[in-house]
Amino acid sequence: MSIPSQDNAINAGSLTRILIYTLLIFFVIYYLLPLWVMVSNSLKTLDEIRGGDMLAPPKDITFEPWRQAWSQTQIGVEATGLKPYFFNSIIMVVPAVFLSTFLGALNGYVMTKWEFPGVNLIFGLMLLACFIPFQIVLIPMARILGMLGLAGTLGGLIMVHTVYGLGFTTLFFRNYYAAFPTELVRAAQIDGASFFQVFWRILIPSSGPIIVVTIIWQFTNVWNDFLFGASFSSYDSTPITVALNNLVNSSTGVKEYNVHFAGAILTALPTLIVYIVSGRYFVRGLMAGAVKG
Amino acid sequence: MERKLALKATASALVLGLAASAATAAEVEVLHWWTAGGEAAALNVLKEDLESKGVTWKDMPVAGGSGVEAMTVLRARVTSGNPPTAVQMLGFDIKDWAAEGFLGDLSDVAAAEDWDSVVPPALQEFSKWDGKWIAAPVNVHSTNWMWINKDALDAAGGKAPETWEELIAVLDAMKANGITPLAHGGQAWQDGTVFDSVVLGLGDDFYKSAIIDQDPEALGGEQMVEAFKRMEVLRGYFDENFSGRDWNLASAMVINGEAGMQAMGDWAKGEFVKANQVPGEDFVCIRFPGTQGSVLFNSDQFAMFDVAEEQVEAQKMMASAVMNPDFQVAFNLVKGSVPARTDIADTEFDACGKKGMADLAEAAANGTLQGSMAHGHGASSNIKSAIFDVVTAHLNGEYGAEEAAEELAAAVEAAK
Amino acid sequence: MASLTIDQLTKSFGAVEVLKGIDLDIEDGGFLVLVGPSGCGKSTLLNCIAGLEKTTSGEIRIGDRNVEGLHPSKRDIAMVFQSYALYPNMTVRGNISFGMEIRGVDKAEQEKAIQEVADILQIGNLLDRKPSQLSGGQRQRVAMGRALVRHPQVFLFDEPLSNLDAKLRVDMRTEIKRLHRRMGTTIVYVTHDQIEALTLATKIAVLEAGYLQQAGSPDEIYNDPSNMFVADFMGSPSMNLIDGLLLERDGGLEIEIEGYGDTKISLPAPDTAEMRGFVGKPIVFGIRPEAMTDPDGADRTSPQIETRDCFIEVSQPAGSDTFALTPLGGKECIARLRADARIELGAFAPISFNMTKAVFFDPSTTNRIR
Amino acid sequence: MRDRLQEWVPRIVLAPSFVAILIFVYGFILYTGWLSMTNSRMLPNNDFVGLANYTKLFGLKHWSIALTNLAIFGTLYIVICSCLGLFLAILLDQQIRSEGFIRTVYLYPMAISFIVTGVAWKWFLDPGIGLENTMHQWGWESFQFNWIKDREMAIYTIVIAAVWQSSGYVMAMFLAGLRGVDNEIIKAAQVDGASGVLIYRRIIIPMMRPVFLSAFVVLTHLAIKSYDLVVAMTGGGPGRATEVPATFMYSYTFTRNQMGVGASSAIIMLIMVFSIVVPYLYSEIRHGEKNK
Repeated sequence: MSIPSQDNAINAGSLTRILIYTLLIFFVIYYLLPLWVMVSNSLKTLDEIRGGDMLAPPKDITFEPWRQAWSQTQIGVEATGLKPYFFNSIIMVVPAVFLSTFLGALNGYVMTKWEFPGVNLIFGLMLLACFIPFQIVLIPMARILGMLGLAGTLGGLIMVHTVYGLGFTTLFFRNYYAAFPTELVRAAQIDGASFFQVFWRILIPSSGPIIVVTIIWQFTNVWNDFLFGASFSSYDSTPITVALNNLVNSSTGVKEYNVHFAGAILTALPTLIVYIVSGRYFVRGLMAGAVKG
Repeated sequence: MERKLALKATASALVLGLAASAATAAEVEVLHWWTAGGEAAALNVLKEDLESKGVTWKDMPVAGGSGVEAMTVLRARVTSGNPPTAVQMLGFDIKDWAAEGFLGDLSDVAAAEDWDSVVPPALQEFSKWDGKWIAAPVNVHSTNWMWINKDALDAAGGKAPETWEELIAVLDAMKANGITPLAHGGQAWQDGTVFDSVVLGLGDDFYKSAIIDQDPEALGGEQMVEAFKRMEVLRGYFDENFSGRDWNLASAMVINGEAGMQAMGDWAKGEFVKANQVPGEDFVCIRFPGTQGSVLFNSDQFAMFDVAEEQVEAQKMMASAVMNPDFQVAFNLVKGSVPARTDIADTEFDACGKKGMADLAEAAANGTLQGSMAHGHGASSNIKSAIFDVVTAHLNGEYGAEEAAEELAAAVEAAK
Repeated sequence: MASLTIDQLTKSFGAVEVLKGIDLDIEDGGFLVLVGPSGCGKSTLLNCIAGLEKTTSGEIRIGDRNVEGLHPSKRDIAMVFQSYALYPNMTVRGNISFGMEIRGVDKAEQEKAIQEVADILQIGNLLDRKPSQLSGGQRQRVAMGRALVRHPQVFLFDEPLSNLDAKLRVDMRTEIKRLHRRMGTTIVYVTHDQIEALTLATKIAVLEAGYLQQAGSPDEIYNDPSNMFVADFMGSPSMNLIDGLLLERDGGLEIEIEGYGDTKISLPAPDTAEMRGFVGKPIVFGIRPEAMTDPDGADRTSPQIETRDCFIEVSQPAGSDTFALTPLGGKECIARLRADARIELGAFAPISFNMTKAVFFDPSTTNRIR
Repeated sequence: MRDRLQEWVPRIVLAPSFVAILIFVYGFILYTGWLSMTNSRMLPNNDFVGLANYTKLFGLKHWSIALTNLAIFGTLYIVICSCLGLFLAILLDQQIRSEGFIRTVYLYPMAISFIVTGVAWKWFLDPGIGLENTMHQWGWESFQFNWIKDREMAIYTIVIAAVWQSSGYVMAMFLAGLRGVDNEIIKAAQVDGASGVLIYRRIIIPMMRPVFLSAFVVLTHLAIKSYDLVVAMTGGGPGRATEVPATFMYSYTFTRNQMGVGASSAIIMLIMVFSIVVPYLYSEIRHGEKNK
């Protein structure tokens, strides 16, 4: 957890450095290309897209597709744009991310600081859960949600995302807390702190980096999920990915690519912002535990 | 069986519970995949009609793969005991759900409005189960159409082809003129759409025995080999980049003259109209050569699920509204399809629309109206998928014609 | 303040038994040091006392209260950890007051208590810093402050000085001793450093492999070890344990030891009934380096000084003393000479053995022969 | 009394997560296992047919194509992502100016769903409108890049896009690993006269072992869930050249009304995944035990 130092760099001649920069820039282009395609085409008119070069920048920049995608385009019977679905997603993602992160932290805490026989087996089982393909849980999950009376509700959707996020959040926190000095927990116990006081007062305040990693991971996964969103949401809780799919994948009808791309970027915006804003802490967080397997 | 009963029990218990909490408002929840653009706007007509009658419309659009995603969602909804009121469905899916016992009964509305006499029997095949009406048909799409760029056609002789041989002649001429003769998108359902037409071109009876009845001898026989050979011939007129292309991009190729023609259902018209093209002047619509007088159809219907007592009234109002001639006209004008009712005047429709309605009425009368396999009206979805597998594999060069016919017979047998 | 009694304590981790029936007590106000090599179970024992580990069987009493099953915070103890275990997210003040906060002590009283320990430990100027801004010694003081502020019946220290450099360690040792004087609280202190044990303790318990080897005052432990392990472990340089043969000669007992080359030396041995049982058998003769001196440096108050010529191989001047290595019983033995004793390397020199300090062990059991 | 309760608190805290996982993961796996031995078609039923679905499954050409594709895709994806991730991390670790910017650029694809980028990739790879077309317009007439239309090569385009999506994440993991390497070790090696390349090859990369393992877990997880990617880019085509087990399972379960076969394919897939992952997890957990 020490401050990252960058002294690993190998001293090299200027020729090598030019080569390094060339390679880095090449990959910058590789990673940015699809984004460029989306952004530039979202600013073109439909005619220009039909007629022209996909990689070329727009000739006359128009923001109309963005306006359309956000608030005007037809999604289902209503011409509301993506706006209402955007907020649906927010309402779903925030509690799901919070809950799964919180539970992951508690699990990690128990698994490293309050071990009891069988705890490693439980951890193994939870970790394996990361690898289950979501398609197979669809039907049984639907039944359980029905039995719980959560079918088609926001609560149901939040529960599903929380459950299937637990494997990774637990993994992250367990690895992080494994490196957290146990003596601190003991000291707090002697000070009279209870199980939860130790957790809140001692562990959580020191968990910043790993919380960032977990939130990024969970936020990305939950926000981008389509399968659960489509299957378990209802008319008033449809997440934005489902709406975007409705916009982009409608089988018949004219395809307004510029609106599609604008909608796609709008959909991706929150996750992009999360990455850009917390990118710095992300590597630090990974350093602090998540990469330790 | 027991399980299903239990499922239905939970389902109705839940619906009852939900209904109790919102007993005052009549509402319908509609699952469909008309999710964007004009067709979604057209559906809004229905919504507004119902809302004017005090029925709330809860919209559940799920796009993707002509209803594939929507059917997945439907399974989840039904399994969770929370089925939507009405679901957009195609042909055999309706039968499958009816067979599982999840659909409701519209017979009294149907009787009151005499649906039996205005809906063609070929459609009724899918709208009724066990003598009861279970679904309200919205439209009839016809899939054996050919869309031709007028300029390209003129350059290739000017006469619209009516037989296979004439078609080949025109395609050759277009090729000689330096354009892609046939625009096609290599997706399974598009391959299937062309295959449907080719099979139909070899005779209505052959289509019936091979596709509808799935007679192994027809599936693996001489004529099927011929059908696959024709597919190979057509394949020779595609451009190199056909695979994976969306159908509307293929239409665009015809619209801007890159390609000569496209074999596609009547929904393609929307693309032409949207590009300010006029039927007869800028483009020509004909039946797939060799299938004149026959119509392959698919029909979007709203299948009505077995919902709680309180919802039934609203459900019936919706069914009635769907069958309302005004809605049928308004919706189908946008969609490019023709009304499911045959008693509607064609005055508001354009040339292609009028032709479509006339063809439909004629085919219905002559018994040459058959369900399109590629669009779920020729065979149940497992058989459809099996046929797609072979057709697509063959079109992409995995099999020769003889081999493909054998495979087809075997695959259909395996999927049954 | 209270005494501490440990009765037949055992502790197992799964199938591994790490404490095997420990009986130990320390009187009220005493300073008990648990010492032993790493892995001997001393830290586990401390954790059991603290209640951080569950005991497998046996009893721990603080005062006359059986603390079995009690939560650490209810045992009326305080603990200072090897790594100090300062809460990194709290200031020094927060670290000290955390326990009081949990117990719901009111603000004014907390502040008073903080000031009090800050004065005692001279950390008043550090109260608003975070642990990461402190030096090792300062962290050590804060950790002690956090313990002091509780006014517990028993202080527990888990190798508190091992992370400090040599000079600081000596200073803090003095400081702890001073604190103990001043507070008079019972202390249990774990260390692997025998000098710490000898300087601080009123009672030392030497552990090895889960067994209590010996418990007693520093003087007893040092001068009267009950087995070869204790003799060897305590003291630096450690006691010379020399193989010899016990013989009866002229009615008295004598131990015969091989010296340099073919030479042998003999030293008188106490004539007790137990010793007589070993006549003619190998025996281990234990003598501390400071009891092997140059004749001028020998303890004149001792009634029994025996001087023998020993071969000096190496000498190591160490300021106040000079250590000389001489082969005895097949091993290099250390003699502690005066700094200005003149010795010649590679030659025989007279060495005086203070036989009142000599101890004898049975090599087969390693136990003391008295 | 309260102290006894305190002892149970950890178990009670862990219980909800454990129970949830037990039901929603392992319960569902068992349920799927049962389904795979029934004649379930559109909806689940209890019509027991033994192993018939498995026999059928392995008779399907589709399935063998899907398995072959997963093997190709999974191997290339995991290997390329790991190598590229490590390579980029090493480059970025050379005190690069504007490292923050470059890192974000490398990392952002992970943030975006394939429903979003699939279209862009599809366009980009399409010879008619994408890279090939652009190159032709720029005057490089002989340029050819039509893999996505080629039955032999299409699966590799999936790899390209998949690598694009996740290699940045792997890069971040390796970067974190590199930053964690003790400088003194590197200094010691430099004093020993080792060259830069040699230091990386012999000292630093071997120290990245735990990162390789973490990357392996994340990448395996992503490779199995490669459903969106394939659907968005090729829909399994051309023909069925890019069918993978995830798309196979989905189509048999939900669109072909052969839920029994779909379930059996899911079980086979799980067996394959678990047989790769379990030994690794086991060794990791055991390893962790020893280090305590």
